[in-house]
Amino acid sequence: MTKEKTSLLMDDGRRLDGRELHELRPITMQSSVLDRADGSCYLTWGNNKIICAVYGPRELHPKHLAKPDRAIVRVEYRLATFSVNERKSPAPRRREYELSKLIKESLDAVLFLEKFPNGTIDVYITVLDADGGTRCAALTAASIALADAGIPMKGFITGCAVGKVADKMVVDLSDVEDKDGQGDMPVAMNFNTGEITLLQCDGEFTIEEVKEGLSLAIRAIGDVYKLQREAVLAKYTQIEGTTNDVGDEEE
Amino acid sequence: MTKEKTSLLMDDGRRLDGRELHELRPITMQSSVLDRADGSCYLTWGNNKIICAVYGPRELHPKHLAKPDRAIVRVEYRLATFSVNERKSPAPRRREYELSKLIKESLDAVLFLEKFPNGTIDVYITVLDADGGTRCAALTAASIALADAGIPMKGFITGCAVGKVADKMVVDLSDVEDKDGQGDMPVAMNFNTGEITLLQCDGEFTIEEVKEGLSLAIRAIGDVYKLQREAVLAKYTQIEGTTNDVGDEEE
Amino acid sequence: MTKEKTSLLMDDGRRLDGRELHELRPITMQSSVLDRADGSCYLTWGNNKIICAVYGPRELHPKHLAKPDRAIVRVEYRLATFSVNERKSPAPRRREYELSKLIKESLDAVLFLEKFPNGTIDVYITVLDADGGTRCAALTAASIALADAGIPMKGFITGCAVGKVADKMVVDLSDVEDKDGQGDMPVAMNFNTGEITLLQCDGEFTIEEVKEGLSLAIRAIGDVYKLQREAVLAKYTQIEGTTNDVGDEEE
Amino acid sequence: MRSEEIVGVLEKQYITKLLEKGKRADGRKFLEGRPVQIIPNVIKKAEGSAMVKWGETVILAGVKAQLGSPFPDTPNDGVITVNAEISPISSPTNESGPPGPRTVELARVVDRGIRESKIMPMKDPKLCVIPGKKVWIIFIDVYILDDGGNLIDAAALGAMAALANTRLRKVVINEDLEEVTLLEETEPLPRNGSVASLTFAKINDSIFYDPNLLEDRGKEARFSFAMTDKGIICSMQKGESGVFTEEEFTTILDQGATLVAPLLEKIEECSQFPEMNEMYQFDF
Amino acid sequence: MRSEEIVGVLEKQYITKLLEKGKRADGRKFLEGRPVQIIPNVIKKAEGSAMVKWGETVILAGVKAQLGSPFPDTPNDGVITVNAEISPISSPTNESGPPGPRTVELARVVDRGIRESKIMPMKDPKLCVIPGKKVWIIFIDVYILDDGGNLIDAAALGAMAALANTRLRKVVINEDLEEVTLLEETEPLPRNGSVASLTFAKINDSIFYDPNLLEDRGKEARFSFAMTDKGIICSMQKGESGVFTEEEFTTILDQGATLVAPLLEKIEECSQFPEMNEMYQFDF
Amino acid sequence: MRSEEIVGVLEKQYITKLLEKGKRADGRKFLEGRPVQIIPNVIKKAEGSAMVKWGETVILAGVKAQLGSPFPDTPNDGVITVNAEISPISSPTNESGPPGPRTVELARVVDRGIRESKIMPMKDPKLCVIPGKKVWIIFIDVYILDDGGNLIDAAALGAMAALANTRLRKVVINEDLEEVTLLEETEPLPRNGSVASLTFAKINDSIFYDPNLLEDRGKEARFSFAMTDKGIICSMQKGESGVFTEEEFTTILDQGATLVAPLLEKIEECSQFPEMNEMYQFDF
Repeated sequence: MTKEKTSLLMDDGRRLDGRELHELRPITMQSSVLDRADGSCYLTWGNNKIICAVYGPRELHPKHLAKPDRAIVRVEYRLATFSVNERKSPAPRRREYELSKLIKESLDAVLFLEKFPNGTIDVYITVLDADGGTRCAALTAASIALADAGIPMKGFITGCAVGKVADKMVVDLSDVEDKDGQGDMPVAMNFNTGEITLLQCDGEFTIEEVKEGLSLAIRAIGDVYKLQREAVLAKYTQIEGTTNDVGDEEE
Repeated sequence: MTKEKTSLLMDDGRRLDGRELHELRPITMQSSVLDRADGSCYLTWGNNKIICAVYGPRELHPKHLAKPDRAIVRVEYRLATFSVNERKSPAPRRREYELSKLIKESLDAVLFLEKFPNGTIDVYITVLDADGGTRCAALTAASIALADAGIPMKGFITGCAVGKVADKMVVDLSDVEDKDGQGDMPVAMNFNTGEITLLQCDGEFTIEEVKEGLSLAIRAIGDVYKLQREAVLAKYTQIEGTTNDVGDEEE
Repeated sequence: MTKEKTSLLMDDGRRLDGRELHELRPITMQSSVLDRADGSCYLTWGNNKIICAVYGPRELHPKHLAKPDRAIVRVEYRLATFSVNERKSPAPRRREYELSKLIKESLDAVLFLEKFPNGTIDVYITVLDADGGTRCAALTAASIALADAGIPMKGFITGCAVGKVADKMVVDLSDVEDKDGQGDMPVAMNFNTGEITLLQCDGEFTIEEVKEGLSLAIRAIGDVYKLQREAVLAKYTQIEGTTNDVGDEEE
Repeated sequence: MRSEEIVGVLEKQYITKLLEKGKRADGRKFLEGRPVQIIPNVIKKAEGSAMVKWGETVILAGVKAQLGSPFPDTPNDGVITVNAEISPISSPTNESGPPGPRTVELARVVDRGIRESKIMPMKDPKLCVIPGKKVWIIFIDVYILDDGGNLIDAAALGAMAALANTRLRKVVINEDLEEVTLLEETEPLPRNGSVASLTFAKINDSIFYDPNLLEDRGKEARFSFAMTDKGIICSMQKGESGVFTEEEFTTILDQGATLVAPLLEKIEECSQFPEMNEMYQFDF
Repeated sequence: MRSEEIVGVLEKQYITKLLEKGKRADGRKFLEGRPVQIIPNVIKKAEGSAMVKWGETVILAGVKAQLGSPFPDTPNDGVITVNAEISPISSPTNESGPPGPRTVELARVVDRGIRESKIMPMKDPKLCVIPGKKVWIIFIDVYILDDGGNLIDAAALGAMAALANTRLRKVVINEDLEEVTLLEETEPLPRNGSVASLTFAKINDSIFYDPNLLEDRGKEARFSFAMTDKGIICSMQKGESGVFTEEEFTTILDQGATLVAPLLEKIEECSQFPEMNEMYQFDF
Repeated sequence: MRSEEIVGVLEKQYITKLLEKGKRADGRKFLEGRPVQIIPNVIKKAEGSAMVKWGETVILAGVKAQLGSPFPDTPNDGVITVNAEISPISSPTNESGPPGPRTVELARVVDRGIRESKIMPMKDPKLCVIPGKKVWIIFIDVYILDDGGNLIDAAALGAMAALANTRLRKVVINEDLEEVTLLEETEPLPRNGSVASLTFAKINDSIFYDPNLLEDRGKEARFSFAMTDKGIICSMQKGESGVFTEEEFTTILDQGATLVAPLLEKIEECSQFPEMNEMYQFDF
């Protein structure tokens, strides 16, 4: 235990990849990367690489699954077979089913589903390369893809994990920190409203550490949110430049 | 073989658990043990523990499976993963499919299915702890749960296995007697009418032994049937005591 | 490699089973071998034994799969568990899915599907004993079974594989030649029109060898086609003999 | 040849009427079986095989053997497993896909008949090659090719006949007692005796042997049992939603010895003709 | 007893109205849990077991253990795995079949609560018998028998209670250090401390502990966390489409220590009564 | 970006009309392929990888390697296996779930192209580490990310390019010749040459190379073949319900050498740039 705690921080107090305790990894986001999907996003977050496609709102088949008063959201979060250390079988595992459910529930919170009775909004996420924090990155990418598809939203869902390493709360765990550290705590929220849509943890935390982690996560999410806004605005700016027919209805 | 034959009977001619050759194990039956189910039964039979829930008659989905002239009966007999010596995988095995089919066919024989066109009666049985004779115990419990759900029946199905141990026909095999003995013969019937709805065997029997076994089984079933009637009447008596509004329409 | 090349040909230039390079194995075909199926064929080809049943045109369920302007063709090509060297699991493997798709596409080419809107023609093929060239044999049998079912066709699909053994192009590879040889090239076609409906290969061929193989295959297919016609005509002749009510509308 | 129809109400009434008069639609007596033909050893790639034509029913059984580990709770026993496939080839109403309850029951009834008869000496060194480590796994697969009624008896007969002509490769146990070498030479699968299945159906109050397809679909109840050449009953299975009385069962059982004899005889004939045979060349 | 109905709009309005007045439909206070009973050691064939009646919810947890190979990346650790089944027995709306997302989440939340609490000393020689070769695989299976709301806390309590009375067979390691012999004698599963789960639901702006069935179906959001006897939070799970604020989470977490104490006490009681008990004999 | 529509009758008529005039909808000549870009080594967790943008089609191929047992019938050979996923990400009409016939065919055609080309020296000690006991299992997984037509050629190119930059960890064989130790250091996967796939489509009587999405959906027949750098044809696959004549096939095959050259060149470039690359940063 002692060995673990110290080995993940260097003598200068920095993390193994050179980051400060509260420093995010580099993040890039690109929307409209796919021609066939209604909306899409390619996001890199450290060594994570995530692609997300959105279809809809569209008619739901089979029809008996449809809701007469609103659209449903279907989410598939998958790990590519080669995205992890040991090759994963192509069949989804329990972890992928659980995260698909949690991502779906988070997205539910910002979608105007009642505007699309009997419809479905389908969100397909594939983690192409995994390096810790994939569910938060996936949610961040999914929001951009939903915006890219022109689906009206109350706000974006933005995620960022915090965790505990060498008895310290740190921001945005890498794969190694997640595996060898003392705990992982993914958080996702609508940053503008302060509504938290996802909160999990595993590991060992005191109540005070959880509170500190939550506060750190919210601050980091604020930073990620800025990038997210830029990525979506970039597309509109580009379109404006080309078509000259859109105003600034986007906040 | 000789070793087996003798080792299952003690010097005084009794069986390893102290029973006489034709003696049943202790049986308890309790109906209405579940709040959500329309009818239910918890039954113990030696070390067997079985729970059964009944739903219906209710509408059948998908509708193309429904019969316009009668209800169908669907039965799921399952072994809990921890009910057997080696942990069973949660996915049902061939044995569970076969017994579900046979239990369904037995129950068909006493239900007024034509009273509920397009409907389904669903019987879910889980063996929580298994100790030989589970299919007979399951049928016995299912009849009580069906009565508990208020579903009209021509009679009860009551089961009891017999078998061959040390060249003798004995009643109600335990798990050990089933495994190390010479043969198992489960029987189930509507005791009042003498209609036999289930008869199987595996092992080695002469025709005379089968006939003797059948006769022994019917006698034992008579004893189990008495307990079954009491269990169902107990509920009615209880209701009478509380609500005072039911006559003695039950047999 | 050198060892392989020579060991599959004997000193007299013949193949291990005594055949000449361009010689087919013995083939027998028998239609109407099954009572329940609308059409059927039992075909032996060397040690291959194949049975095929055809049902239809019949209504397709579930209906949303039906095409309003034509029938669809469904093909299941399966290997019996005991038809191969190592016992095959009963669940179909990827090879069986691929060949089912290719056989279906070949049959599509000769069926008047637009005559049977909303319908389905179901072709079930089981390889009971496998000895190389099963897909070609299966297509040959399926055509006879379709004719046996009275389904109107533009022509027959007839198949025959060629391959490369000891640097020579040979006709109709056996299992051993397929496994230890240098390449396999299955071909199927409507011989009368020259339309090739199936062409695959694996192994190592020069372009000239492929061309030579194609030419050899077409010649061999011509021979198989004669047998196929006879097998179908045999049935009609038989019927004529018995019922005396059919003319010679069959070519 | 035309499309198969499910036995409808009218057809069942017709059969029932006949049975009340003591007659069967195909003219058989109540205890009369249909003609049965076995063609042994028809599959070259199988270690043993048999095609059975039982009335209008056609089945094909094949045996494959491979060396493997014994089950942990029976380390000194070879392994046998029976699998059935009611192929969509056999009838317009039989669908493809994973085995349904009917197929599972068929496989398990055939399996129990053979397993419980003890005719396969599982502890024989020919089956249990290195105790606890290497045993023969015997796969018996039965394909229903034409569903003409009474699948259980036909499948059981095919499985037994396939075993009767099965040959295993001889093995040499390596010095370390851990591995074995397979030789090309084969020897017959060891076997002590034989077993066959007898199935009765009940419609209204008529009970008869060997239901054909119409009778099979119209039946209210079914009773099958397997009997060995020693007259031992090693498996019974009552099926379907109808019922039998105690007397009906005992009456049926008393027919066993007479009816099983010709079937057991046919099986023994099979083991005498191990050369490769041709199927689908026979006619009644 | 009558058929279960899905909580409709009216029912949800009713609950919501009450909650706005600070009341719950069953009269409980917002931080009041329902009565909880544990009956330990009820399954003879299991190495450990417990039935939990938590309000109207009934669950049964059983532990089976078998020797097997460790995972390649943790060769010196025993293995633990939690599986859940929301049985169709438990409610008319719960269907049978492969586990759906709700069942998977339940199993994984219970699994993480136990695994991350580190109360199971996986490297203990009693669990890791021969490092790299033979370790105990501990299967915890939880069956939901009556779905009366708050399945997570009930399932987590049952799983923990079953572990508390689990006994493993003693083993002797053979001379070659490759194989082990199982003895008949048993000893308790090693364990360092205990853990329990606490679940809160949110409807409108009301947050309350231990939702009953109506509250469970009407809830907009759920928050569960697992706390050990050392006051450590080892697992959290926010669920459903509703949201919480940061303040709401911290307020909930501050209730943890008080609410978890009686649950942990009950678990310890279980480990003191290892003789076989009878289930379904209790009443509140 | 808007929802994809299935090519309708009108669209097919439009394409057909153009083809009759010798023109293609995107202005290409009949034997002209679309622009192709390969970005090698994009996945850090993979042993080798490549993203391919082929016209509007985007695929990602990754290679994972693990030590395992060889197949019993090829004890001295490493193992290679190709798997494909036509992800629902790639098109509104591609559904998730177990692989359908189209996906299975794609995977098997790519697999055969590589396997039969013999460019992977399976018996090389670098792949067959301890004959009969430990060999490298090479998994090639291809994900279709954007379905813009001609998936076979794009997938085959990605698979080959991923192999070209794959590096395996070096191994040390332990003294007992039974186990191996993996080192951190890596070395290139052994490889003898290269192979690429060429696909032609047929609409009416027009045959053309590299169908785009509209042409792919409107095509009546498809013919793909794989050709090595030695000019050897190692795999052919005719697909769909349309037909070809013998002459059409020979005409197509004669185009092989010319068309395959630029693809093989691109693959070799990939193996020269093993450092990690960034995908989705390119534009035509």
